[in-house]
Amino acid sequence: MQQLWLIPLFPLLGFLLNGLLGRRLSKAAINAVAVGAVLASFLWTLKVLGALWPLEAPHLERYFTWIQADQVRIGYDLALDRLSAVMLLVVTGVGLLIHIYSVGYMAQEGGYYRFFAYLNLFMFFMLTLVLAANFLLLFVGWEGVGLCSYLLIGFWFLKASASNAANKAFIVNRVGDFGFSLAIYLIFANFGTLDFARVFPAVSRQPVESGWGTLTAIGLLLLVGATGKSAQIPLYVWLPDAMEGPTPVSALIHAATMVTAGVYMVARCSAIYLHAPAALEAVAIIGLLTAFFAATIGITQFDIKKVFAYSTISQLGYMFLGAGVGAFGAAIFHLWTHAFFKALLFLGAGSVIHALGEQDLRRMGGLRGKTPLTFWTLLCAALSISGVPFTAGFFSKDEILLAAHHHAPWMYWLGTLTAAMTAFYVFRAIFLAFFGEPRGWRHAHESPPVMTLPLAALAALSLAGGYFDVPGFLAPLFPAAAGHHQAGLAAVAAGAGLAGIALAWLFYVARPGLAERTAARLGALYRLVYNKYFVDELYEAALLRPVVEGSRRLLWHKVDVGLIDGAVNGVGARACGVGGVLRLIQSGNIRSYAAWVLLGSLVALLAALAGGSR
Amino acid sequence: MDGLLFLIFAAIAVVSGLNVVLQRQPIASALSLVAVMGSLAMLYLLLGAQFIAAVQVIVYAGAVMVLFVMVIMLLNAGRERSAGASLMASALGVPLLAGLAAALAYVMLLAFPDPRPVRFGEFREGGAAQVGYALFTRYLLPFELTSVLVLIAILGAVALAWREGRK
Amino acid sequence: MNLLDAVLALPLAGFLLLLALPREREEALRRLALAVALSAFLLSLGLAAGYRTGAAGFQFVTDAAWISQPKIRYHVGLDGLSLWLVLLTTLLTPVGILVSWRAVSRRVKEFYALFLLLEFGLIGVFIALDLVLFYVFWEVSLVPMYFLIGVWGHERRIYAAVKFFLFTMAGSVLMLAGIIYLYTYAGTFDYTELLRLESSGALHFRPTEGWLLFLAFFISFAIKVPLFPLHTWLPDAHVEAPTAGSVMLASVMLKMGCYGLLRFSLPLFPQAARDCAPWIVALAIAGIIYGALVALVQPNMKKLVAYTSVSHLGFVVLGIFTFTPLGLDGAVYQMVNHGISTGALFILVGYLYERRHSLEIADYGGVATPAPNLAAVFMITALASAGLPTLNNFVGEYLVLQGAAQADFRWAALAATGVILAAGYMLWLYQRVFFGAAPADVGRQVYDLGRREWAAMLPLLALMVWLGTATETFLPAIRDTNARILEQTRSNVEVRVELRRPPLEVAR
Amino acid sequence: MSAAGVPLAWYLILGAVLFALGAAGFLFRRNIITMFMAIELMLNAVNLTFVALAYYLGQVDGLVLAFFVMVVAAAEAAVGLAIILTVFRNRASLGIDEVQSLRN
Amino acid sequence: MTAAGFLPGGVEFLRLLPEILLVLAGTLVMVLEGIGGRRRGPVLARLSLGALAAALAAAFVAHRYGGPAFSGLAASDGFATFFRVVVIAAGGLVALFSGAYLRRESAERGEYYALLLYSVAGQCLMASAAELIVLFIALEISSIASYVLAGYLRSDRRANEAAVKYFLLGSFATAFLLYGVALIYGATGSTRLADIRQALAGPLPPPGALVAAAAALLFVGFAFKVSAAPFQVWAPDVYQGAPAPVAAFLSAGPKAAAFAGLLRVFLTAFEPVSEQWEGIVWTSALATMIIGNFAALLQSNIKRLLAYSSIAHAGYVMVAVAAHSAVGTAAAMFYLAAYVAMNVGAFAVVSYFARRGERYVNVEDLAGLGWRQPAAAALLSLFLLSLIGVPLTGGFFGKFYVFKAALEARLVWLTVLGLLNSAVAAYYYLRIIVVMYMHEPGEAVADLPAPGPALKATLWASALATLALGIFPSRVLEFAASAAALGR
Repeated sequence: MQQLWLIPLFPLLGFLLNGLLGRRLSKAAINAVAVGAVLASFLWTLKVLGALWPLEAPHLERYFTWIQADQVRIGYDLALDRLSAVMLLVVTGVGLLIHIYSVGYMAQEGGYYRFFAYLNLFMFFMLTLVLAANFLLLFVGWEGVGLCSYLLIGFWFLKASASNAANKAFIVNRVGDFGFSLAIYLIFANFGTLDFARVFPAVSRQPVESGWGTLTAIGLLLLVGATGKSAQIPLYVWLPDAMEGPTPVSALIHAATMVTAGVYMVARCSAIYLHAPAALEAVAIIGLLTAFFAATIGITQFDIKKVFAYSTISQLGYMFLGAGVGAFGAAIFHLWTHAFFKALLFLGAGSVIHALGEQDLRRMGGLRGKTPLTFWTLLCAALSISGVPFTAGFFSKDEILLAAHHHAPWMYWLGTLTAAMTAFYVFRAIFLAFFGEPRGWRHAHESPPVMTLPLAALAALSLAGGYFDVPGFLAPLFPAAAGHHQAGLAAVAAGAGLAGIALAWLFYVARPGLAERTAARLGALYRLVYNKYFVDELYEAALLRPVVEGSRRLLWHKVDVGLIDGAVNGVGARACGVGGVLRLIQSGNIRSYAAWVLLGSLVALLAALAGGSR
Repeated sequence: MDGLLFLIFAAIAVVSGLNVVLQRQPIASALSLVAVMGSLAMLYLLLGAQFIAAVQVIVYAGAVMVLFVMVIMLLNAGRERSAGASLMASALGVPLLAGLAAALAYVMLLAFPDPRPVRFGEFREGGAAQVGYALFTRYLLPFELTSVLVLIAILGAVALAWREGRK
Repeated sequence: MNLLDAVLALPLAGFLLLLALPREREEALRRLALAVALSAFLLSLGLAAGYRTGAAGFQFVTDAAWISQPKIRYHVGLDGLSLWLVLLTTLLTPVGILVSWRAVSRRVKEFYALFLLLEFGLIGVFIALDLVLFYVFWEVSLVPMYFLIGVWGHERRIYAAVKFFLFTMAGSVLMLAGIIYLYTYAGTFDYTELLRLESSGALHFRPTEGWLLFLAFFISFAIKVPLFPLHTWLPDAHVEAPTAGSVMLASVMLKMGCYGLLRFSLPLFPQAARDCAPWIVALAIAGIIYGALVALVQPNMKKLVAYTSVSHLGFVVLGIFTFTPLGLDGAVYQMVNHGISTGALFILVGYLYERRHSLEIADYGGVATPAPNLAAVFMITALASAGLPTLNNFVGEYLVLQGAAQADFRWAALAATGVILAAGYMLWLYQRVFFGAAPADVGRQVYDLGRREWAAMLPLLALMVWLGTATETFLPAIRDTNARILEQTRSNVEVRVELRRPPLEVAR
Repeated sequence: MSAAGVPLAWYLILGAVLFALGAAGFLFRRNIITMFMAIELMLNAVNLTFVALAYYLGQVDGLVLAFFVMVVAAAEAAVGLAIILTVFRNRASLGIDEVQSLRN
Repeated sequence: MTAAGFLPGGVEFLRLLPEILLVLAGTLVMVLEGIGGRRRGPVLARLSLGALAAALAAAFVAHRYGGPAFSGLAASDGFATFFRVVVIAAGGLVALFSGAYLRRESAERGEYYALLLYSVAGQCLMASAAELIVLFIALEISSIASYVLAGYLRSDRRANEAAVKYFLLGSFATAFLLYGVALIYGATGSTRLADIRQALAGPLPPPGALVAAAAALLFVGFAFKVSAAPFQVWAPDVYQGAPAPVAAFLSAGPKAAAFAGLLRVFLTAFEPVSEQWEGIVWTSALATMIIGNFAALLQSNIKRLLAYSSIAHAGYVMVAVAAHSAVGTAAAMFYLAAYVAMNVGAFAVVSYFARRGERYVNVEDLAGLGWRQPAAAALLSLFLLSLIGVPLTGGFFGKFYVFKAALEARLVWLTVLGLLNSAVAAYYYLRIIVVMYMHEPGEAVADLPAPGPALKATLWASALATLALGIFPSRVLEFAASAAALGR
């Protein structure tokens, strides 16, 4: 027993402490509790890993039964294998840094204790998700992180936009969870268990499904869940809006950890996908499309956080592509590196926003001198995400693209193009923010060290993080990603990244104004992309409004009030009507009464003569 | 002979019965009712029920009808005015009555097909002696009850007709 | 006179006692009512403690002669099905009394008297083991609720009360006919006796007869549940009822219907039940989705919650008619869950009403600012009823849907959409009431939770978490009772569609 | 004196006819007293039936019954007329159609 | 044969003791009325109450010495005892709360009580009659007395009208009854129920048409008295016009007694030819329930409403008759007992509430009664709930037993329709409760004096009976069941 349960427990305690007593605690105390909790679970994680190293076989710990479904036990069971180990490090490590950063970032905010309570709660659920040893517990974490993301996106609940974004996030995720839960039911119905340790062996004993089959169905349903949590087509729409939340939240939840849960889940279920090629293909295609599509939008955005949000979507697409082409190790590898540079990007952006109180790139510019530390760290992240050789991003992206090429060359090419665009829009953001002349801001100041230190740490990781060979580490879990190293392809990909950077330089530093002209020239196309292909509007018109209006006009007014109640009241009215008719008998006139008596007796007489008529 | 008598008195009975119904003048109805009763008394005789026939004339035609006539006079009930009408009665009345009469008559024919004529004097139990004996033996209870009944009738009549003014 | 009789008798005694007391001493009346309700609750805890899971048959049984011919007996007992419902009742009664402490200011005596009478009837319904006795309690519980709605309700209370009474009455007379007709067959009203006859095959109806009997019971239960499309009395009743009334109505009374289905419809008419199952499931699923969609667009908080009940109880009925162990367990568990979380919702809505004197969502907004605790509690409750894992409803819904998936995957697929919508209406409601900037008058009128209000809510919150995480406290009793019920439904029924065994069953 | 009489059924049919006539009077007359007399007519018809049946059965009982009917009729007459009297006092009319204030 | 064989022995007088007592008491009251001075009303009231109590006791004595009386024209058996108790109790309750009403109308005179006692005597006799002509005369005694009672307030136009309608239609229906007696006499040569039964069951049965016609006509006569459709027409007008206590009386005693007669005649004499009349009863039962309940839905006058309700209840009892079985008879008996208790109670409240000249007889006038006179309102609610058929009240078990009997006779549809009817009925009874508790007090309750002791006694007595029959019905039902085996 390694007491894995302590890892999620610390943040939970942090949550309870801050959540229940927070209002009475001092800022310092709150910080101590929140950061301390995460630090504790980080350290405990290291301790456990140290103890279990090299973690050849998964380490399972059963605690107690949660739900006994008929004969099947669904327990609070935690498991640790190399996959979850990687995730643990990301979550606790990056989480720790971001907690520290937040201390500075949120210093001036109201509801301080609430923020950290939520953040801890998130850590708890995220760690549960990662350590869960069965699907239902995984689902608990899955929903839990969704809840925290909801709470944190809506942290500034006085702003309508914030609470809207929060609702959107939760509900869209629910759509994904719908698929996920169905998958769970299907798994249970077919394998009679939800324990990973029992399901996956059972699966791998199945023949590979050529066409449509249960495993494929499960795979696709899981994918639906994944697209929700990891913001893939068609359910990505919530993530850009999620930027309403405080920036550390965007960094932790909507870049580094939660949104990668989908990728983690797909990787976790690799056994299923490998036996359902159709589903796996779907993963790849959705990933690739998302990557490309989001990148195009990223190019046109001006809100710095929105840019990075679309970039996140795009990068997650990369990971799905990786997983989809069978390179699960590469996907997780990219998850790993992405966690560093994307967290860094956001935190950097946060630092900029903190400095200016401004998110619009068009009103920044020339910050390089004012906030040098932020600038340099951001630059590292940008280089890494652009896949500039020997940065972390380079290695992970390279792995994926190679696997993609081996799977289907066109995927490689499209991926590469995306890489170029990625480099372009990231550096576009960098140049717009830090180069050129100040556009509209008076004074800016560098962030306090409590914020810059995490930046530095992350910068180091996003440069060097690639030298930890995640794929190799995960090799025992996944079949070796096919395709040996091809320098050519790698070079092309790297070139694409550099080209993107160069282009960005041309547009936003060398020839300012060229961007506007190009945009003008592109006209309709540009407007289409700038408006995110009107997808939100489409959903609004095609799904939301019909449901709401339909429910109000048709179901409530017509069916409920009109039809059903109408029928009921109709019966009532009819009864009274009958009563009204019957009252007419009572005319008060004796002779008509006599006529009734006569009528009755005659009828009775005849009936009796007829010999009893029933 | 008594067949003829039957026909005559039956005819009288029916005609004056009709008259009871048709007259708009209560007093006229009353008198024709007396006629009905008289003829019925004759038919009772034909059936050998002397005692009943006597009572019919004395009590019924005599006492009861006199009471009626007296009240009619007392309240000088004139020709009835037709205020309002009962659709029910006027519409259904005739067919209903016809139906009733027909049904009952049919039952009688069905139940008593025996063609043997009724002969005067065949039935000798109808004398006062026999009736009286039955009354005071087998039918003692109802006979006693009738006394209560009459008592109630008197009481009721008093209770209703009494005028406070006369106290 | 065992513990169970005591639990039943206590409220009745309290009722009579209250009637005897003078109406002027209102505080004393309240205290007395609370005391009675609490002691009943404590006694009922004894039931939970003394209940032996796995022991066959009913426990705490009393079987005393009542009426000689036809033999109608005072026969009461407890099993895993009734146990938690009884506790639910005894728990929510004191809660309801606390909630009405200030809310009910006029005709206090009558209110609390009727409230205890209601508890008496409800407990009786759940423990009666004689069909006539059951019917008696069924109707007895109807009357006080009718008065609670009609006298202490809001504007359209009379319409609502009468509608409520007539709907239930229309159903229950059919049930009465069914009960008597059954008697003309079996020659007994005794439930256990009937079960014995049924499983020994002594009760064989002609098909149509079986169906009609089943329907006679089913309709009255379906109205009470309420099953779509017989639900329209519910929104009116809820909107007009006083808070405590809504709580008892939603949390306990609606369970009477579900309870009846499990207790009578399934075991006594297994064949007909199985034959009708697809249709009933269709209605249940329709109710789940329909209720959720209509709830989505309600401008009135109570109505919204009422429609969510329609949706949630659809899950219960669905679970029952999957004829799978999971489905039944989930259904029973969901009864309790719904009792807790929806009851809590009504209480919270009641709190809001006491502050703002409006149930219209439009009259609120930004409440979170002046009343953070209220907001937090409401959030937890809303999440519970939206089926968030680690909170109670999730477990029930999971089991129900899992059971449905075992019976027919399409059922689960359709029903699960209700879970999405649940998040929709709950969060949307929450956003409109609590988020945003508080209008001036809201800020002025709305204050945070008081001590008594906390006292009423805390046990419910605790239970939400408890039911959501430590299910093994409650499930075992439910499980083996349901196992028996299912056993009963299999007895001499040729099961047309045997449950689909996993086609890929590998883990042998 | 022994000429062929008529079958018993004729007496009974006569009774039926008179009964119907009485009913007719009750139905068509508008004067309360006349209506009452119509009832008396019906009772007479019944009596005729009783007597005829007594003859048919050769029992005296039928006659006794007829006798009781008469007594009852007399009693009814007394009360009935008293009631009519009160009505007349309050309404100064015997028109039955005026007596329908009680109605829906 | 000598007269000696016919002279009744002492025990035979015992068997008719209740009737005898009542008649004597009635006469005594009448005489005292003549001689007594002022303030004699209450005295006479107490006297008649005492007489009724004595008669109640006498009923049990008569039961103790059960057996035929007066050459088998009457019989004191369990059936008779049951109904004697019911009608005497009904009369007692009415006599109990009439006083206040009559004093208010300044019309408390001996005649009232005398007539009441006579009427009750007649009803008792109806229950014990074993021969048609006795039954007929008993019926007349009860009826004529009640005609007069209906018009007792002679200066009141509504009362007059009620009386004249009741009287004319009553005697009209009586004529049919008599005709029926005549026919069955002609068919079987006897008017004794036992003989008739033998003749009908015997080897050479009389002409079917004649028997059928007789059954039909007799049914008409009784159906009129119990106000079963389509002969219910008189009831609403008469109940509305008659003084409230009298209306209460009419809805209770005569109805119960008429049912006693109906049951006795049809389940002893005509049992052998049941197939010839059960259809009629079935139809009439259904029609009665429907007309009663549905017509009541729209009533605003509470007396009229209760009249329709009493019609509907006649329908329920008729269902039990349609079952024509011992169980059905027992059910009908029980139902009538419960019905009398709750209905008299309800009318008692009405008569208390109506005030002088029956100013307040509309449902709306009761507004707020629940909070001005809680006790009275609560008891009225109890009676109404019992009329609806809510458990733990006599009304519930009444319905329960009736429909149980019906189902055992496989009258499924009649049962279902009947039960649905009772659901409809709930509506108009609830309306009264709604007005009492859920409407704000109106001017009608403003100056309402508290109920007097006599009224209180009546209400509590009826309430206790209603509850007793609803909670511990066994004893009564067992008795009814043992008494129900008619003609066997």
